[in-house]
Amino acid sequence: MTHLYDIVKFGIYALMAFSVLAAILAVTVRNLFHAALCFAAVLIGIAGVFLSLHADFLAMVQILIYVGAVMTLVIFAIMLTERFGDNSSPQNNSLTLAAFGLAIVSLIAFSTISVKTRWPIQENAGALHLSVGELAYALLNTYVLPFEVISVLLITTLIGAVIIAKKDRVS
Amino acid sequence: MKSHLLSWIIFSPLLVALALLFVPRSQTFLLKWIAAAGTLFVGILSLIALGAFDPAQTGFQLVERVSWIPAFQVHYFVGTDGISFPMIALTALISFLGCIGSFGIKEREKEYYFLYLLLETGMLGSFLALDLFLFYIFWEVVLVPMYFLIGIWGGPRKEYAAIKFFLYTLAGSLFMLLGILALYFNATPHTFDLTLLVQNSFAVPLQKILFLAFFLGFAIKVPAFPFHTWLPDAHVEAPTPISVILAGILLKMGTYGFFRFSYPLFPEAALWFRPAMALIAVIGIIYGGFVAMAQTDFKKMVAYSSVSHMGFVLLGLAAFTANGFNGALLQMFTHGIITSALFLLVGVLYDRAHTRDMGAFGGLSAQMPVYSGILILFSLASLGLPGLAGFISEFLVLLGTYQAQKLWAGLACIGIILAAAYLLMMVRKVLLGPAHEKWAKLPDIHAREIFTLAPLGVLVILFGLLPSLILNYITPTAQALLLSLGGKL
Amino acid sequence: MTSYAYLIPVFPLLGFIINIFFGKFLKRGAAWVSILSSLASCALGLPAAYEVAKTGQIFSAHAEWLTLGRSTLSFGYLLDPLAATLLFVVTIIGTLIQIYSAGYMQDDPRFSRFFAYVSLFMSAMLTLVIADNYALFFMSWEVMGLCSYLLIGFWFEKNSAANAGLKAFLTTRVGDVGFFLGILTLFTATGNLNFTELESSVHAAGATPALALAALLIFCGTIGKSAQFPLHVWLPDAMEGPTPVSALIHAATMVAAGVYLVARSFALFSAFPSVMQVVVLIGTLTAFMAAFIALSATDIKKVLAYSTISQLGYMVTALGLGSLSAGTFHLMTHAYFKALLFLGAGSVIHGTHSQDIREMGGLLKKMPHTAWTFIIASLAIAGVPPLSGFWSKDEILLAAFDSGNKIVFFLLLVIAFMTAFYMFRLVFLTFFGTLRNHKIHPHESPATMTGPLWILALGAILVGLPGSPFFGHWFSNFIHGPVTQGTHEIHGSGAVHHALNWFVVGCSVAAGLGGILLAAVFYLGKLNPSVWVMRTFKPLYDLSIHKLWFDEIYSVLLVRPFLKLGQWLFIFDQKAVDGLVNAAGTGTVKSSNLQGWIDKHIVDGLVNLVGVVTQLTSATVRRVQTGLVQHYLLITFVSVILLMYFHVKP
Amino acid sequence: MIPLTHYLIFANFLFVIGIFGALVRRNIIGILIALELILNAVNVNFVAFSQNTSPDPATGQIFAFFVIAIAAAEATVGLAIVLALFRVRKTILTDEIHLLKW
Repeated sequence: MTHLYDIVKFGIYALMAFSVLAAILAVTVRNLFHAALCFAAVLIGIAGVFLSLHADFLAMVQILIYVGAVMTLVIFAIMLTERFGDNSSPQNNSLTLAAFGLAIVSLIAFSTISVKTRWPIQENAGALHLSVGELAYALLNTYVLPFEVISVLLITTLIGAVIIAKKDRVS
Repeated sequence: MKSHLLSWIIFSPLLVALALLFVPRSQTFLLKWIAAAGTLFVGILSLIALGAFDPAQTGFQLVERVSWIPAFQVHYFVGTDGISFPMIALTALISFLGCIGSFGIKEREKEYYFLYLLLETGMLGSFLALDLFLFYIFWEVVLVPMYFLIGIWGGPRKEYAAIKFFLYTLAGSLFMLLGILALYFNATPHTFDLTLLVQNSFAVPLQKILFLAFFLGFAIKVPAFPFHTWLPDAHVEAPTPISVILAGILLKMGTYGFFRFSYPLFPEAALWFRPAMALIAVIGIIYGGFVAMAQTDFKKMVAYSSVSHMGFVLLGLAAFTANGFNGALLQMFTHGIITSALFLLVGVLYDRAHTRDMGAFGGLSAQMPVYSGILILFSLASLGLPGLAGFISEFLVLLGTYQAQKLWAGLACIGIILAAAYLLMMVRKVLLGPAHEKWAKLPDIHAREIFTLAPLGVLVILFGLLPSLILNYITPTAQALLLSLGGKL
Repeated sequence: MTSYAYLIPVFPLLGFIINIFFGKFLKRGAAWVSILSSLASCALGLPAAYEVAKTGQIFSAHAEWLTLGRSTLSFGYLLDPLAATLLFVVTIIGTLIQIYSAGYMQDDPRFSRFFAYVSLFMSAMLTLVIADNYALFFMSWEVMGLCSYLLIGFWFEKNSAANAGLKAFLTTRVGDVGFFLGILTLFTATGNLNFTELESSVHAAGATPALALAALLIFCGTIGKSAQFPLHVWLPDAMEGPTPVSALIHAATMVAAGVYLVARSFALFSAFPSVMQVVVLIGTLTAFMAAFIALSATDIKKVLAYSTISQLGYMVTALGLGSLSAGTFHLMTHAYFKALLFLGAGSVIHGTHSQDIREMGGLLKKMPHTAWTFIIASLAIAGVPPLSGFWSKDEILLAAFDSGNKIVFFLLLVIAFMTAFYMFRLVFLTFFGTLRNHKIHPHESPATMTGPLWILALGAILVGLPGSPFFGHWFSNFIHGPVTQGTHEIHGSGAVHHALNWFVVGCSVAAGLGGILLAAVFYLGKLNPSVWVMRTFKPLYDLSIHKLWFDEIYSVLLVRPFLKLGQWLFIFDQKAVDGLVNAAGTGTVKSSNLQGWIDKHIVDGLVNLVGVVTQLTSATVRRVQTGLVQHYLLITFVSVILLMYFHVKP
Repeated sequence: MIPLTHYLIFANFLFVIGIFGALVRRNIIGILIALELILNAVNVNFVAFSQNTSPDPATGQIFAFFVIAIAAAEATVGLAIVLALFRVRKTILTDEIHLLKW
């Protein structure tokens, strides 16, 4: 069992590394289309991480919504603005160096905080299994108000996006 | 629906107004008919309320009372009685007819009908609110749509008229707000609830000050003599249906305020200010009549005639007799009907000829026989011909006044003669005399316009012949009010 | 029959409704609708009147109409001898005149509207006649006034007609307001408006000043409606209306309603001798003045109009003298012969298309029916026995004689003389001699017009008889029977008298015949002294021809000042009242401008100093605003990191 | 299992990369992708904390759901804006869109 356990553990770490790598590619690659594909890879990786946290349903949602819907949108947008998709002008601006420094500094800072802080870990941490039914119950009872607000938000978004993106009749 | 009937009445125009927002502005047909259906719905609701209303009972009926802002004892408190009920019926009727009359409006219909319905909610709310805070809110809600309705769809000097109307009435209502706040802090316990406030008896000097504060708010709305100058401007510049609403309903909010708030809350002060009220009323009656006589503009003449006729309401108030109160309340109703009709008629003529100068017309009776018949009918009603509604109310007011103070009644009678003079001079100039060739092609009044006028005509004749139909609703409350003020029947 | 009396005014009302809404489709049938409706009223009204006359009873019933505090106003009908008399007059004359109108108005484009108005008038007049209280009386009184207004201005294309209607309505309105106040006074004083209880309530209240005031104010109504001095000016102008209207409304019925009002309120009036004196004064003055003006009038209808005013003054005088029967009797006889006179005049106008008697002459041969009936009526009004006018006039003179007031008696005699004179001046100028304007081609009117003339002529001859000694003064007994039972007669003159006073009869006949004779001398013979008279009494003649300058005086003293006052007040309204409002507005703006100046130059000076410093600073600092989102993001993020650092560090 | 800290560090990486991307990308779509990365990092944190420190594992997951929903909304509107912008300005490069500068 130990063996299997280690393999799984290793797999998870590999997934994390893969995700981080893909993320780095997603923000550095010149071709935007490739960047989008890398981002999709990151999302799938994160879905795997969710699985490792026993959040099966969330992982499914992650893949369905993010990879399925949001990514499609992004790729469509890239195609519609084709001219800038893969041109030869630099994809990065003059802030690169400053941003890189800032990134390193904050990474160190956050990681230090993460490590140094004493988290109030639960007894049964990492072994909490949550059925979809329980999740649904929580969503439609305790959190029903935010849930509804979110639905209103989505409707609004839908209408708003249509109105913003449609061709202006006057001009 | 029965249990929240009054709330339905107040807010259904608002709901329809919100629904209008989802109708594309190009669908003018839909916009018009939805608005008309909305106002008609209020009319139907008020008919239902008529069934639920018990005229013999004097207290508030169909009451709804819900705590609204508990920290300040503000309640959503509505109810009706014999004072407000006729006004609700009037508002529902005039709003519906005005809405039909608005079909001629050709620009920015969506905003127009939205504001129109909002206005109706404000007016209905003002007549039904029994919590002073709520009342004040509805009172102010009326101002805003009115401002835009005059300012956007009005005549050449619409901006001036709209701003004048708005600032003038707002200034008045600010005093009223101060009065309301003073009432709140002087009442024990602190409350805005009218029924509770009435149980307080305030010190007489305080009553006098508060009466004055409320008086400014209400008298400007009426409008009583020195505060009336916004009226001709607003009327002349406003589009026809808005003039109708203004004269038919808005003015009554002022006198209604006296009946509902000033008198019950400050009985001693009301008695003390009685001569002053009567003076203002009599001056208004005579002065309005004289100035109306000098007008060449048809609409302005009707506007000044309102000043004169509303003077009778104030006179009835000042009389402090059952007949006076009865007459004043009835006059509010009949004047609403008659003047609305007159404004609609002015609009009919203006739509065709594009002028309101009475001197420019003449002999229209020959080619517009139906129009002139209707115009003569309402002119006669306005000048108080017996058998028509205007007479009964003036008769009651003058009878009540005569019982209280003969001189006032005698002076007010001059107003009756003047009314006959300016109205018949108008008929003479517009309808009679040799026909002008210029107007030879004017078509007679058409079906939609007749439709807006016919119910008013029927009511004018009906209430003229059988006044008890409406007096049965008014009298018990008017008598109860008089008794509660310490008067005798 | 009597229990259906309330239906009497309903038929003409139905006629009105049918004609006003469907008149367009009925065309000539409109006349039938009106005539049939008033025939129906006749059929109900005459038997009812007969019932009253036969039994001497009073029939009345009422229903509650309006509750006023503790008292109640009710609507109902009251059939007593007075009402029966008026019913007899109004239904018959009204029907005849409508038949006549069908011929007279034949070619009018607004034929149906005319009959609609007439029907409405009939309805109102009949309501007034049988009304049992002041409220209903006043309502129908005003509706009558409305019909009068509409019918005077019936040919509204003529400016004069339109103006006459306005004048009529406004003038009577002045009187009506007095009447209205009178009703209020009476109601406040006695709490009762019913005619049947009037007497008892007046007795109960006693002769208080309030009641005297009520009587005077009610009399104002009479002054307006019956065209008494000083509100008589509208009636001559009212002749602008179609002639049948003049006959019906402005001669026979409506104007007599004022007299009827006094008769109805007789219990109230007779309680106050001083009020009665006012009534006599006004009546006599009016009668004399109008007769004086009629002497010189040249318009055939104007002569008749002034004659009407004069005769109404006669009736009012009679009532003022305390003789209810004489006044009412004259009202009845006058209605017949004056309607006849007007219809005759209408026939003349119809036949000649002219109204100026100076253009006419010799019509006797061309229009025999018209001429003979006209002459009969003129004899009646002149008081030639045994025609109806003689009996009624004689009773009035007798009442004056019995009252002991010699001046009034003398004046009434003079008026009788003048009446005979001007009427026969009219007759002689119109029907005798030769035609003076040869452009006129007179012809006799159709039978629908001459028929009613003869029926009315019969009436003018006969209706006087019930009041004559041959029938034992039946009429006066009838009137006095139930109404004033137990009342004290003021001067005793109204009391039943069974003997003729031959002195009075002699005076009366002499005055009448004298007037006719003088007119014959002036206008029949070749000798024409009228020019001489005109020259000799020029001031008097001028006074008469200018109608005593009443219209001019009213115009200068009342109408124009009122209109001017209106205009002044309007200017005042705009300049002063509204000016104040606008001044408040501009004042606010002005003061804000001043504050604005101070603000700009003083307060702002300091601020500007600060501003300059700020500007310099910001000029450098604003460089941060690059407009690039990512720069802002960077700064934000760095700030967050720093914040966290400082927050976490301790 | 894997300790909480590791998940946090993983999330930190994603977050910092996202920040970096948002700062350096010239293309607005690139920035949007970077922002999505940041949101995902937050999601990882939510789920990890909820699994390890909260008595109720549902809360964190539900918040993650909400974040996903909002992220979707944000992406939709953002991309719509990009399209509109592109139509009007013919560019989606941030350094060419700087009307709001001094």
